[in-house]
Amino acid sequence: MTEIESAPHIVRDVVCGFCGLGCDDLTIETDGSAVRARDTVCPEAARLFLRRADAREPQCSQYGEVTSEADAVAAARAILAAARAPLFAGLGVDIDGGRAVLELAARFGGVLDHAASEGLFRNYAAVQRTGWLATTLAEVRNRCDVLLVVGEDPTASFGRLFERLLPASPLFAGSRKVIFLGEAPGEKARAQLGGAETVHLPADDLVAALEAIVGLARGRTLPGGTVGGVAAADLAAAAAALTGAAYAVVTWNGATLADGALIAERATALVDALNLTTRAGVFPLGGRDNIIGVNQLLLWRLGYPLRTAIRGQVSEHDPALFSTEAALKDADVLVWVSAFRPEPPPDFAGKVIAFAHPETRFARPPEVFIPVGTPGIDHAGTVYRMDSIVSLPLGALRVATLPSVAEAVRLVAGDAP
Amino acid sequence: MAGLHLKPRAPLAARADLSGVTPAALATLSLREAEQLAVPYGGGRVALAELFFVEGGPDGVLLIEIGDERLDHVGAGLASGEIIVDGVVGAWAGLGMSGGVLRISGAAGAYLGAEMSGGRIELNGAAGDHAGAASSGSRRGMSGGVLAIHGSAGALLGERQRGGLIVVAGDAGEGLATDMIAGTVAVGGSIGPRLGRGMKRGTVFTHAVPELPAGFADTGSHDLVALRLMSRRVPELGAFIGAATHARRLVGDTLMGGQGEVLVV
Amino acid sequence: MRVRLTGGRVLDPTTGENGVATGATRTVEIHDGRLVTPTDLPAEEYDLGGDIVLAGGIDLHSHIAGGKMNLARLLMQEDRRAYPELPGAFCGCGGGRASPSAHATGCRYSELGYTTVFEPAMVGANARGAHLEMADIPNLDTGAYLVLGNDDYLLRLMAAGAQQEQINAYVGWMIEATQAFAIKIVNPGGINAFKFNARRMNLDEGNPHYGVTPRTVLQTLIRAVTELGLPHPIHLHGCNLGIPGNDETTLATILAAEGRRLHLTHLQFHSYGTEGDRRFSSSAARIAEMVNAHPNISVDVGQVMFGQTITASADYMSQYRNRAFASPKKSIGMDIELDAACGVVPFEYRDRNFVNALQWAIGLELFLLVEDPWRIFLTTDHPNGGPFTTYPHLMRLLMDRDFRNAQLATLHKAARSHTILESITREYTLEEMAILTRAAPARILGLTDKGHLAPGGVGDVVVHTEDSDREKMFSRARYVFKNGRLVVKDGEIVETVAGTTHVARPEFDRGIEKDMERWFDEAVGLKAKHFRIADGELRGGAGPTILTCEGTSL
Amino acid sequence: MIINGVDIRDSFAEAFPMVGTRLIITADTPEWALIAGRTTTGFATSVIGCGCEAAVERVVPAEETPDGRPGVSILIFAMDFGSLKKVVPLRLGQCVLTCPTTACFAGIETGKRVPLAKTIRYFGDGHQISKKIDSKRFWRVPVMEGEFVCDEDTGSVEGVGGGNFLILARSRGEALAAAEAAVAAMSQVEGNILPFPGGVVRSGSKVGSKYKGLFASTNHHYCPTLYGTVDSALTPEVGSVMEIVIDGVSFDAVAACTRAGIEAVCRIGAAGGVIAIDAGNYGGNLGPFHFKLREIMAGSPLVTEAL
Repeated sequence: MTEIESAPHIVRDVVCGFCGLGCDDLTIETDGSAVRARDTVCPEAARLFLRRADAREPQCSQYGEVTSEADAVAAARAILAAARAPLFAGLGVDIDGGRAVLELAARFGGVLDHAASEGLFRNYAAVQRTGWLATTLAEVRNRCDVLLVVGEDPTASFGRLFERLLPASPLFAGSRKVIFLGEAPGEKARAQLGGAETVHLPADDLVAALEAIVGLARGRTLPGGTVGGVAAADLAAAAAALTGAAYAVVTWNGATLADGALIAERATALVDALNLTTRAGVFPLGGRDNIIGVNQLLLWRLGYPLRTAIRGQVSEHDPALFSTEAALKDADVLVWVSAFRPEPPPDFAGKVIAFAHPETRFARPPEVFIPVGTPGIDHAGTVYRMDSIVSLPLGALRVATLPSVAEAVRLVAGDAP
Repeated sequence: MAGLHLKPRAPLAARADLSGVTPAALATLSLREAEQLAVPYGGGRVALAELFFVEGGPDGVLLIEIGDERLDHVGAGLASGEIIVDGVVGAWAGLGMSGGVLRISGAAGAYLGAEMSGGRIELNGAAGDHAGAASSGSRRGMSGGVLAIHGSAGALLGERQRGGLIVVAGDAGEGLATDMIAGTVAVGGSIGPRLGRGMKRGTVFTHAVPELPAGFADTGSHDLVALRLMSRRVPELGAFIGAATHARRLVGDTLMGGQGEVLVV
Repeated sequence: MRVRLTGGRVLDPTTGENGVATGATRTVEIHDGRLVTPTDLPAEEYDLGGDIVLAGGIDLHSHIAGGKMNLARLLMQEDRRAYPELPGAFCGCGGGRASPSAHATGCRYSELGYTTVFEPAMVGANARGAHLEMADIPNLDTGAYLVLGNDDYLLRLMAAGAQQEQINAYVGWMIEATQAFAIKIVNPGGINAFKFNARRMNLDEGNPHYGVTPRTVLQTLIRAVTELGLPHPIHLHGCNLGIPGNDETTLATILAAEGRRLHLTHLQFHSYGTEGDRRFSSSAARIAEMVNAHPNISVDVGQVMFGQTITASADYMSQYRNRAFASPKKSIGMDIELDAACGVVPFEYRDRNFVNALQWAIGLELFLLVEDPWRIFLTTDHPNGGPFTTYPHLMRLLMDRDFRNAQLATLHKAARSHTILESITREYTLEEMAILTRAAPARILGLTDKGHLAPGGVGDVVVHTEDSDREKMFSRARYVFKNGRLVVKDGEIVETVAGTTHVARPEFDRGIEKDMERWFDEAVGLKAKHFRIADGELRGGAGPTILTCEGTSL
Repeated sequence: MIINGVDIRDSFAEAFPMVGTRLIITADTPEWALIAGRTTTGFATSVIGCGCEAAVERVVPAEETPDGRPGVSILIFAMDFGSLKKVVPLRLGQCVLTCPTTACFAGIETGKRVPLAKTIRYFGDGHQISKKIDSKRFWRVPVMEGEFVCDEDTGSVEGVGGGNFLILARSRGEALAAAEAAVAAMSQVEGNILPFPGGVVRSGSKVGSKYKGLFASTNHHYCPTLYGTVDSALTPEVGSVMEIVIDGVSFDAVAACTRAGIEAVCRIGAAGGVIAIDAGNYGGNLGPFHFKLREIMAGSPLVTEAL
C-alpha cells in the first residue's frame, strides 16, 4: 500500500497502526534495516517506527538462552499442550495475526484479552446497555461545530488528534468550538486547534459536571451555584452551546478515566438528549495496538468481544473473570502477544510464551520468546481505527527477518490434530 | 436421583464453572450421569467427578463442602430447591436465580446474586464487588428476591439494581447503588464514597449520613409512616429499622433527574 | 476430484428440467469443482434414490457481514448466549441466531442448502472490514453491494450539476476500490439529510444542504449502473421505510425507474397504506399489481417472521425513528465517514401485535400476488425481518395454504380482518421455489455459472429428500456439495471449506482518480489509496472472483 | 319457633351475590382512623342509590395493623367487580388520601385485584415512590402533611349482600332498643357490615312501585299505620318494625351475624316488647342466598319452643 520512491528510500503515505487514530500520511526514511520517521509525526510514532541499523539480530530464546526457532516452537507447543488454563493476552497484533492467535486459543483453550481493553470495556458499560449514537472521524472533521472533550487533554495519547479531528476548512461546520471539561488543553492541542474557540471548564468531579450538562440539555435547572467544581453559569453556557450546535460531538478516552464507565454512560445520555432536536454523536477515543481490530475479529468469529474464554470448543464471555488482570491469577500459562511495541508482559508466576517485539525487556526471561516483526514495518497487515468502522492496510517498510505473529503462531499450532 | 453432595478433591488450580448444576437439573440425572457432567475448568472441560467426590444426598438439596474461591456460578439460574455451600464460592454465585435458596457459609466473589429475580441468598461471609448488580452489558441488576449478606460487601453493591432487597450487616464499599433503578438496600455498617451516582429510584437505608455526590439533596428529617410499615412487613428490615419513626431523607441523583433516596434511621 | 450423484430427480428451472414432474432421474457429475457431463471415470458416488437435486441456493439479500453486524453482535449478547456453539468436529465457532458469528452463518446457511449469499449493504468506509469478515464465512460464496446515494461526494457532484460520465466514473471507481458486486441505495439522500437534521425525506424533497432529491439520486445511479454495465440493477431500499403511507412512495419509485431495471428490496417494509381506524393497512395488492405490470422491476420481500431479532440498516434516519420500538430497549446509531450511516435496533415481532401481524400478512400477500417467480426473491432481509434460519418455515407458508391459514388464524384479530391472505389460494410449487431461491437470483445477479445444474456450472449441488412437510424438507439438506466438496450430510455439517467473493469490475474513466485523491485527502482524512482494497486482501489472499461487466439489456 | 316469647317466623332473608373488599385504614390516633373509615363509607347504604354498600367493619388495634398504628377495617361491596374497581379508588381518593395522618392497606389478600394506590398514586405528579416486597407493592405519595402510604391494590371476595331480618315490636321505642342491641352484638361478628345508619333501616322496601321508574318503594306489608288497609304481614299489636341489613364476605359470615343479631333481640324478648322476627324476601326467585330464620336459630340455647 505504500509507495516506495527511489533512493534515499523515502516512503510516503505510510499508515501508522500504533495509537488507533489511523494517520496514513507519514513519511518514513529507510536504509537497509534502519527505519526512521520524518517530518510531522507524533512522538509516539517517531519512537515506535524507529529501527536502528545497528540493532542486534533478534533471536528466539528459552529462559533467556538463545535457541533455534524450531526448538522455541516445539517448546511453546509442549507448554501449551500441558497447560490447564492458558491466557492469551497483550494481543497487540494485526488482523491476520489475531486470527492465528484465536485459532491457537480455540485449539488449546484459554482466555483471550487485549492489553488495552480496560478503556474499551468502560465504554461497553454504555454501548452494551443502552447503545449509543456515535460518529466517525470524517464526520467530525466536516460537521462538528461544538466538540466536548471530557477528561484529560487527549493529545498526550493521540498526538495528532485535533489536527485530524478539526482541520481548518471543514465542508459544513460554520465555526468550531471546543469545550474542555476537566484538564486544560496543552500547548500542542492549542496549536492544532488553530482558529477554533476553546473553553475550559476545570471540573474536579467530571461525572457530576457532565451529569449537570446532561440535565441542562434535558431542560432541568441546576440545584446549586457550582457542580463538580464548575460554576453553574459555565455549565449552562456549555449546555447551550451543545444544544445550539448543528452537530455536536462528545469525546473522551475511557482508558484514562477511572470513572470511564460512568463518563461513557453520561456522554451517551447527553448525545441522546441532543439528538431530540439537533444532531450529535459520541466519538470515544481508544484503539491502540489494534485492539479494535482484534475485538472486531472476536465479535465476528466468536460472537463475543474480548475477555472471552474458549473452553472445549465453547466460548464464553466474562468481562470480569476474563480480563487480563483477573485471568492472570488463575492462569498457568501466559501467551503474550505484542507485535507493535516492546511492551513487557505483566508480572506472572506461571509459564510465559512471548510472541513479542524484539526489543521487549522482560522482567524475567520467559520460558519461550519468539521475536516477531511489527505490522506496518516488517510486514503488511490490517488494523482498525478507533471508530471500529475504518480499517487500514499496513505495508512493509523493509525486508522482514522476523516472522509475523501469524506465521510464528501457526508454526506453534502446527497441523491441526 | 435425589440431592447431591460434592466435596472438592483438591483446591481448584483453575476456575471451574458450576452453571446449570442445580437441584432441579440434577434431579433428572443418575449419580453416574452427574459425575460425568462436563464442567468448564481452566481452558477446557472436565467431568464433575474429576473435581469433586460426588455422593447422593437429601432430596432437592445440593450440598457443596469446603467450596473454593475459584468455583464460579454456584447456584446460577437456581429456580427451586436449595444449595448449601459449607465454605466459600467464587464469582457469579446465584447469578440470575429466580427461586430457591442459596446458603453460603463463607465468603463469595464478585457479582453475588447479580441479576437475581427471586429466591434467597444467605451469605455468612463477605461479598465481593458488584453484589446484586448487573453484569457488564446488562441493563438491570437484581430485580427481586432477598440477598442477605452477614459480612461486608465490596464496591458497587446494587449497581443498577431494579428491585428486591439487599441487607448487609457489615460495611459496603464505594459506588453503592450506582445507577440504581429501584429496590432496597440496607447497610448496617459504614458506606464507601460515591454512593448513588445516577440513582433513578430505590431506597438505601443507612444508620449514618454517608458521603454523597453532588446530585443529592437533603430534605431533612421526617416522620415516615413507610418506616413503620417496612419494619413490620419486611422481616429482614425489622431489626434494622426497629421502632424508628423518623428518618433523614436524602434524594438523588437529581442531576440525572433521579428520585432515589437514602434514608438514615 | 470427481463426484457422481446418481438416481436423483433434477429440478433445474434454468434449463427447464423438472425431474420432480416427470419422475425422470439422471446422473449429475462434478469434477474439480465444476459440473461436467457424466462420465464412467472413477468417482466418489452417491446413490440418491430419487431424491431431488437442486443447484446451491442463492440468497441475494442477507446481512451477513460488515460493521453493523458486529455492532449487532456487541449489542445483543443475549442472542449469542441463547444460541451457543453446536457440537461437532468442524469449527463452527461462535453462535447466535439473529446475529450469528461468521462460522455459524456459513454452517447454518449450508445446512439449509444455500451456497451463495450476498451482503446487501456494504458501506465503503467499512468495506475492508466486511471483506475480512466474509473471508471467515465458511461454505459460502459471498459478495457485497456498495451503499451509495448518501455519500457527500456524489451529492456534491450532483448538486454541482456534474455530467453523468463523471458520476459513472465515480461509481466505477468506488465499486473497484471497495471490491463490490453491485450498487445498493438506502433511503436515497435521506441518510445524508439526517446528518443535516432532516427527520423524513420524500421522493421529491430536496436535501437540506444539496437540494438534490431522492428521485434524482435514484435516476442518476440507475443510469450509472446501466451505463457501467453492472449485471445487477440498482438494489434499492426506498424512502420512508416502515412509515404507513409509504405505498405511494413505492408506486412513485417504480414509475421513477422509467422502464430501466430496478430491484426493490424488502418490499414488505415499503407496502403500507393508511386505511382503517389504526391508519395502517396493506397495500400489497396495489403494489404487486404495479410490479406485475412493470417487467423492469424485480423485488425481494423481506418477510417478517415472529420472534426476537435485531434490525440493522444503513438507514439511520429510519432506525433513529425505530429506536422507540426497540426490544430490548437499546440501540446503536452511527454516522459514517461522509459515506452513509447505520442503525442497529433489536426488535421482537409479536403475532399478537396488530402491526407485526399485518406486516407478516403483507409480506405473504406480496409473495403470492407477484406473479412472475423470476422477479421475486425469498428473503427475510436477515436479520431485519427475521433470521434466515426461518426460511424453511417461510417456504412452507408459501407452499401449503392450509398451513398458512392455520397460522393466520392464530394472529391478532384485527390484523386478520385487514388482510386478504386467507382468500389467496396460490401455493408455490417446488419448481417455483427453486426459481425463487436459485435460478432467478443467479439470473438477476448475472452469475451465469450458478443457480443451475448444466455442465460448466459451479459444483454447488444440493440434495433434498422430498417430504410433504416442506418446512421439514428444507430444514435439512441430505447432501450439500460446495464446489464439489461434501459439506453437509443428513442436515449436519461434515466439513467447512472456503468460498470465494464475487466482485464486479466495470470499465470507467480513470481520470476521476486525481479528484478522488483530493477528496479523500481533504475531506475524509484518509488517503484514497488506503481506502482502496487490493485483490490480495480478499479471502485471505486468494482474491475475488471477478465478473467483468459487458453491459446488459434494458 | 319461639325464643323468649319472640315468634321466629318461618320466613327467610333473600340475599344477592355482591363483590366486596376490605381496607385497613390507619392513622396516628384511633379517632382519625375512625373518621377516615366513617367518611370513606359515608353515603353507602344501598347499592341502589349509592353505587356501593360500605361501612366500618371493626376497629383494629394498633398491634394488628400493617404499620402498627391504630386503625379500622372497612368493607365495601358493589354489585359487580367493574363497579367495585371504580368506586373504591374514588372513595379512597376523596376520603382517605385527604384525611390527616392516614394510611391505607389491603385487607384481603386473595381474589381479583382492586386498585388502590395503583390509581391514586398519580396524585403524586411523578414524585410518588413505590416499593415492592415479595409480590406486594405499596406507594408513598408526597402530600403537604408528609406522605400518604397506600398499598398498590387489595384483594376481593364474592360476598353476600342484603342479608336481613325484621324486628316486629310493640312500639317504636321498643323496636329501636331491640335493634340497637342487635347492632351491638352483630358488630362483634367479623366479615360483616350493617350499611344503614347506625346499622338500622326503618324504611324497608319492596321491589317495584306503582310509579314508573321507581325500582323500590316502601314495604307496605310491614307498615303498621297501613294495618287493615292492605295485605299486611303484621298483627294488630305490632306498633313498629325495624330492619337490619347485613352485607358479608360469605354466606356463613352473614348467617353468623344474623344469628347474633336475632339472639340479642330475643334476649330482650317479649318482655321488652319484641313480638316477632321476620325477614325480607322476594319469594325466593331473585336471590340465590336464602337465610332461613328457623334454620339459623336452630340449636340456639335460647330456643324455648321449637315448632
